[in-house]
Amino acid sequence: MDIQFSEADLAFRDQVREFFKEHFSDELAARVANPKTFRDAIVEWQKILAKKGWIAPNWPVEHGGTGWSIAQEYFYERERAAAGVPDVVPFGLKMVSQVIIAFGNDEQKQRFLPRIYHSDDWWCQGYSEPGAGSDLAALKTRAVRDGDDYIVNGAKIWTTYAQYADWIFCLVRTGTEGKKQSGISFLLIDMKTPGITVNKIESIDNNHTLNEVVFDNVRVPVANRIGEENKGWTYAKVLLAHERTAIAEVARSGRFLSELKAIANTEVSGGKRLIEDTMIQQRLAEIEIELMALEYTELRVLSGFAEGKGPGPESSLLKLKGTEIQQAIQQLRMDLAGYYSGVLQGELSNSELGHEFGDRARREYMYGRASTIYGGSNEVQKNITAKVVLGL
Amino acid sequence: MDIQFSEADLAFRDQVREFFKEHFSDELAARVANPKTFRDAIVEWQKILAKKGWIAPNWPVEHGGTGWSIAQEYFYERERAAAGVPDVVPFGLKMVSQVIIAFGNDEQKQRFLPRIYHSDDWWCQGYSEPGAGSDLAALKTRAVRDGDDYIVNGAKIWTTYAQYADWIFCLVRTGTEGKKQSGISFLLIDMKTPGITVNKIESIDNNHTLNEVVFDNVRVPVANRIGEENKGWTYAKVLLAHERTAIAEVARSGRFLSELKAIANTEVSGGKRLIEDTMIQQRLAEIEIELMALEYTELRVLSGFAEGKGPGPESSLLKLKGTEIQQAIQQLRMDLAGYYSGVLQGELSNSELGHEFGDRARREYMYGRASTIYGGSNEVQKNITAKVVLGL
Amino acid sequence: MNFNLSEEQSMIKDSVARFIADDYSFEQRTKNVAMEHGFNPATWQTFAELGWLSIPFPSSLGGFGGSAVDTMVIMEEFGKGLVAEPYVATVLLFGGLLAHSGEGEIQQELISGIIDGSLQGGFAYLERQSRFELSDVKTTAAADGELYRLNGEKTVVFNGAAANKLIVSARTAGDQCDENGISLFLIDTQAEGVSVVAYPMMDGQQAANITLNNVTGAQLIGELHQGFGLIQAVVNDTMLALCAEAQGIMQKLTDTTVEYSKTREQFGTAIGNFQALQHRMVDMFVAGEQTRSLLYRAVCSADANSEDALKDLLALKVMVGRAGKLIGGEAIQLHGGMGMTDELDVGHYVKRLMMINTTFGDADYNQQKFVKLSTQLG
Amino acid sequence: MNFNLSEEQSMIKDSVARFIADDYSFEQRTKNVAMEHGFNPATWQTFAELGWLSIPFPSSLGGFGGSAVDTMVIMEEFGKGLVAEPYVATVLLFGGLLAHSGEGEIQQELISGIIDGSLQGGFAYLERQSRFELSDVKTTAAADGELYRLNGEKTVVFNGAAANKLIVSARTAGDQCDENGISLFLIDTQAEGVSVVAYPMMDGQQAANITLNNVTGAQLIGELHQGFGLIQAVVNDTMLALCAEAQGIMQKLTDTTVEYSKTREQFGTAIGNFQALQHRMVDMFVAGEQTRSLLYRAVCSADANSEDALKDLLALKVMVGRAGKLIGGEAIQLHGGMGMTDELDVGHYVKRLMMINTTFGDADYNQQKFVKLSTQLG
Repeated sequence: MDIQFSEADLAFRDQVREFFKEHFSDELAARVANPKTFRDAIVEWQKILAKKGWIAPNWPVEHGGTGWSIAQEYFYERERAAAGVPDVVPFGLKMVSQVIIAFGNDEQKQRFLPRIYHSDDWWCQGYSEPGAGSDLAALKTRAVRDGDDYIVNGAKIWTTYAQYADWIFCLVRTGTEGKKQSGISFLLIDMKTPGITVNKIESIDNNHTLNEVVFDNVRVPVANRIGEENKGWTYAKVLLAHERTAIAEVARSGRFLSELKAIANTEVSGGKRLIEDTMIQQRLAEIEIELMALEYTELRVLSGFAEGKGPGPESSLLKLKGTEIQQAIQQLRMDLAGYYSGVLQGELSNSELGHEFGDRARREYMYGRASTIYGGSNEVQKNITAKVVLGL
Repeated sequence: MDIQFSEADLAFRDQVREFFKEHFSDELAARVANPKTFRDAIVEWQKILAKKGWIAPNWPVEHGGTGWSIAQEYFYERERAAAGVPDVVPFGLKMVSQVIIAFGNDEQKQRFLPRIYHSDDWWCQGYSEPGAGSDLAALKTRAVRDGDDYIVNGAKIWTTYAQYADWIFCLVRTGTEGKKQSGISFLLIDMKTPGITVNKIESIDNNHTLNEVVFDNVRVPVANRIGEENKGWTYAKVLLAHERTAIAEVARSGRFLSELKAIANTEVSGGKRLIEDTMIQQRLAEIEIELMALEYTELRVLSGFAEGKGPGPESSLLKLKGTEIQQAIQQLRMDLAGYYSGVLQGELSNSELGHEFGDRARREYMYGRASTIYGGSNEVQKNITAKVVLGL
Repeated sequence: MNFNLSEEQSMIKDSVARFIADDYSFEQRTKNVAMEHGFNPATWQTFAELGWLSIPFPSSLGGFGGSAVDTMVIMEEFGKGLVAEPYVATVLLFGGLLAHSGEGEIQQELISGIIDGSLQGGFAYLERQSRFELSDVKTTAAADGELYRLNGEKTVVFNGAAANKLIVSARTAGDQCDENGISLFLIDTQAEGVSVVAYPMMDGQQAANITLNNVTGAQLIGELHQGFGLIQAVVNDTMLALCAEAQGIMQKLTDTTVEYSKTREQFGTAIGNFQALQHRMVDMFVAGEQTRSLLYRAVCSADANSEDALKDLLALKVMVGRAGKLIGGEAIQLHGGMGMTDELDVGHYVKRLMMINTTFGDADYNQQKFVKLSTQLG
Repeated sequence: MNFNLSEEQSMIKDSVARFIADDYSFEQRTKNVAMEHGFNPATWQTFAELGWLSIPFPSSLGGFGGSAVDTMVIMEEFGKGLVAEPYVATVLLFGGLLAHSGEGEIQQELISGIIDGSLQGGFAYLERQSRFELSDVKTTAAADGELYRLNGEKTVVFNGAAANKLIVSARTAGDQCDENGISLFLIDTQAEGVSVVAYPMMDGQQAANITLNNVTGAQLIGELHQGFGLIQAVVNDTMLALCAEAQGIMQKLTDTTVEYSKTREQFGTAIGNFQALQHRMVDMFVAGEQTRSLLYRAVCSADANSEDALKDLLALKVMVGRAGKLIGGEAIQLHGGMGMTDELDVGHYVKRLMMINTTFGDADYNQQKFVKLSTQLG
């Protein structure tokens, strides 16, 4: 048992740090952070990463993966978070691509993977439905065979960035017999197909991230189905465990915690810095201690992966604790912002408003409520853990 | 809406304060606090209260009740707690007596009530069984009719002070048809009847409070049954709500909190008083604020009683919050005692040990674990509240 | 000792509840909030007609002469209806400062304007560095004949853009954080040198940054240098009223969540049948009832002028913050994805609750003030 | 980077686990605790024979030369078995101080006595007023030829009655709470002027108050006035070992509770089927796993001599305290009435966990120390 890193690993760390410093400019960072310029900016950044060859670390090397060791992966994520570099949009690069690689046919791989790699297509995820949230397998969107096509009818909801998407990967019902998990197929659908409507959902952070996607007699070639008909649940399930692990956002929370310390070092109350307030100190410490633990929980998961184990009991734990920590950070940022946590800054500049982080605190806090709901709500994670891990 | 008290109420408060000061001596207090002398001392004190006429405030006046107003009852409890005067042992004076008064026949009233009033009989409660804890109605102790007697077989558990008891009131099964709540009868059993064995249970506070009471062909006259056969659950249920309210121990927690403040004012760490430690301050404040709220929750319950309402939704709440607050106080007393919280003082005097409150902290903490288990566990209270109050 | 409303109080309560049921649906409220200053002038006029704008003012100033209980009653119902109109800024803060400062001509005139609905006001007490410290005041006032000249910047002035008049705290003596040497001044928002940058807050209400650049004609309200006591008195009254509003919100959120859980089906049953969720909704209920108990405690001791009034109030404000976080968080969580949408009312109630937590200091801040009273330290 | 045990470590782990399964049932442990000094000398001798008493000592002193991971492995298993024998007092504290203080004749002799099981020791570091401050020392030492004369009172000296020798912290210079000016002295518990008042602790182990009345013949251990650094080093090592023990206890309590919930029936079903209880047992599991992660973090950084070693250790100790309260509290609660009885092992595990929380400062205390490292303040 040790956490020693090799010289090569440490050299890699420095290389990553240098790369981010050189290529992720403040100007680009600002465009990524602004909801209005986010789409183009993140694509621009992802193309830079693709050029570097770092866009899809976990893919097989033959498709462009990096073949990194666990230590390299760990350092990459840590440096990325420390530099404030955003994660890639996951739906293409981390989600549907995994399913295509594992279960798609050669034609599908050749058709979709390069465009995902180069961010030529923007993907979104069609899982949840109005009546099927935590109970995902209760989904009702129907796909009925008609020659070489399926005719799809139904609606997907909470679809992040559907307004930008070229493609959506969907779970649809193709059979009604047996358990509700059987009879589900995994389809890739071109968002430009006639019959698709995207309805904006304004969320409580006053941003437009979420959508409803309605399918009205949408024709989808059977060739766009991944794997076998009615086996889609099996393919999707693999993603869910990986999604749980990703949602933990351990490295990002580390960066955010540093930001909070910096804020507490600057903001004053009654002429004293907030960092001198014992209650603020203890709240920071409580978060930091949980996060220090979670960093090692994540390493334990990673080292389990390295030994060929799938996501074990620690992955639900990562989701549960990771999201709790995120929300504690969001709450503390709100509290540090005081009255300014309530401000909708709109077009006002920081200097016009007279404040720097209140609006962001509010946006992150409000949107952050979703983290314990999506990716399998935390209640569902506890049910799973009780059953699978504790045998209850 | 107001909390103004009349001059008469305030005069009553002073009278109560004076009475406790005069009659509850430090010497008596010490004997009550010592498990070895507790029994005789509490009986001695209860006889003083009986002489004063204050032993059974809630009984009907014709049986010796005081007929106090809500304000008088409130002040009596507050002054009692503030003076460190223990509550009466509830099993006779607050529990079985209520059932006898409400559902007993005249003969039973004349036979039992005066002896309860004067603490001539010590009572204990035979509800829980090894297989029926939170699921009280699942009890299995059988009473089979044999002429003018019942023959009782079975076992009761967690019976507080059974080792001192002259009488036990029991729920026993007399019928097996229908719902498990029907078929239960309420019996009064003389502990000297042949066939009764009391087995000591040493509890985690290293004291002897709890017992198992085993019934082996115990003959109980039918005349000792309260009310109708198979209707015992109805009678017992009335007690449960009152028990919940009593377990909250709001006034006692107020006194204990004052003790903690006094301790924190005296104990030092690194040459500074613990009361100057912000974390201790905040823990004290959190408890005090919850307790301030609960005092008014209790007043709301009392004023509901005064208007003829039974224990409403606030009574489960009293039990839930009351026990949480007690445990927070117990935990803090442990933490204030530091290393001494682990000491089993035994026969050592405070000066030999060099410490004053560690042993008590431990005893109260350990025994206090029971408060969220007995009287209907807090989980059961939440089930009840969800169903009855929230309609779930 | 009783916890019942008087007949008059029950009438106020019913009147507000009826207005909300009939004329203040969530859809209507959404329209009101979208109006120029974040509220509907016609609705405000209705408030005036129903007499609600007069409730806290003494009868000598033309008011209803209401007690803390009366204000509690109206605010709790406002909370349930998520009323966005600037009752707190105009009536409780601006009007409260006037009413507490005397009964002169200015007070008579302005308060009658408040009561008849023609005057909007606000209280500019925050500065960029002040956080929750009401005594941290850098804005200055200098005598200029009988009147004063103001310079400085005030931030997050609730109702600042709609207000015709503002009361501004300014330093007339002492150091930046001294309680002594703060005075209050009445200014006209149309006066030269006053510039206003308005913005919406997350609860739909509006606030503004107010820059004061050699603003002349400011009238002293209350005594010179002694404004802090006045501020404290009015802030405490208002804090109590906000807690009553929060109580209404918490009850509404708990009720809404319980009802939603009875209808939302997952895994073949209403989610309200899941025991883990039941226990959490019980925790919401318990937190709400504990807050209600402290609310009753604080209004009773306010009306009785008890020596514990401030301690009771601080305890209440702390619990409103803590219980509000629990109840607001669970309300969104148990609504699942629906809780994330701005179309549903739940998020809006939660945001108002969060704003109330922050106003006049959050739970942690007020707990530290409570500690000082409770332990007699410092 | 890996989190696997070496072959040697796995052997130690299996060896302790086998001993507990075969020879250290809860009944046997209860008997051991009832013996004169709260443990069984024969069991202690077995530990010696199995080589466990030598693990942390360097090979130059006849030890196994174990790492922090090795100690973790044995202590975690001791935790699972609730081993009451005074490994912490004799081997880790008394032996640790000796091993850290040099390799002279005294160290050679005493450590070989520890390793062969013939010597019991203890470390007298607490005084009535000291609470968790290791530098708060009033006991004095005065030179007396080459040796020293001690006066003072030490309290809660673990293993104090069984110990043949004690190391005592005493002030040789400076003020009462100064870190400088503390020195360590070896005394014989049979020496004149040493009086011992022994008592059991709630975890079954024993402690004693030791009064030192002109005790002569005390030998200086380490450097004069510089004892505090030695104390800190050994206390930190021991704290880490205690946290490993706590980890074993927490896992045992979680496992026991989960198993109990599968068999205990109420309302016609095993209580483990109630979702509210399932979620709470998941919380226990999560708390235990988070603690395990910090334990791995802290042992790795201890063995790597990382600059973060102290910060990692303090974080661990805080979490052991907090997670221990959660897990211990829930373990009793979910066992219901059974959890209240001393016949069941649950309460005993909980009490040991509580003792570990207190030892070397509780969660709140160590969090304040953590803050200083983490925020770089004071």
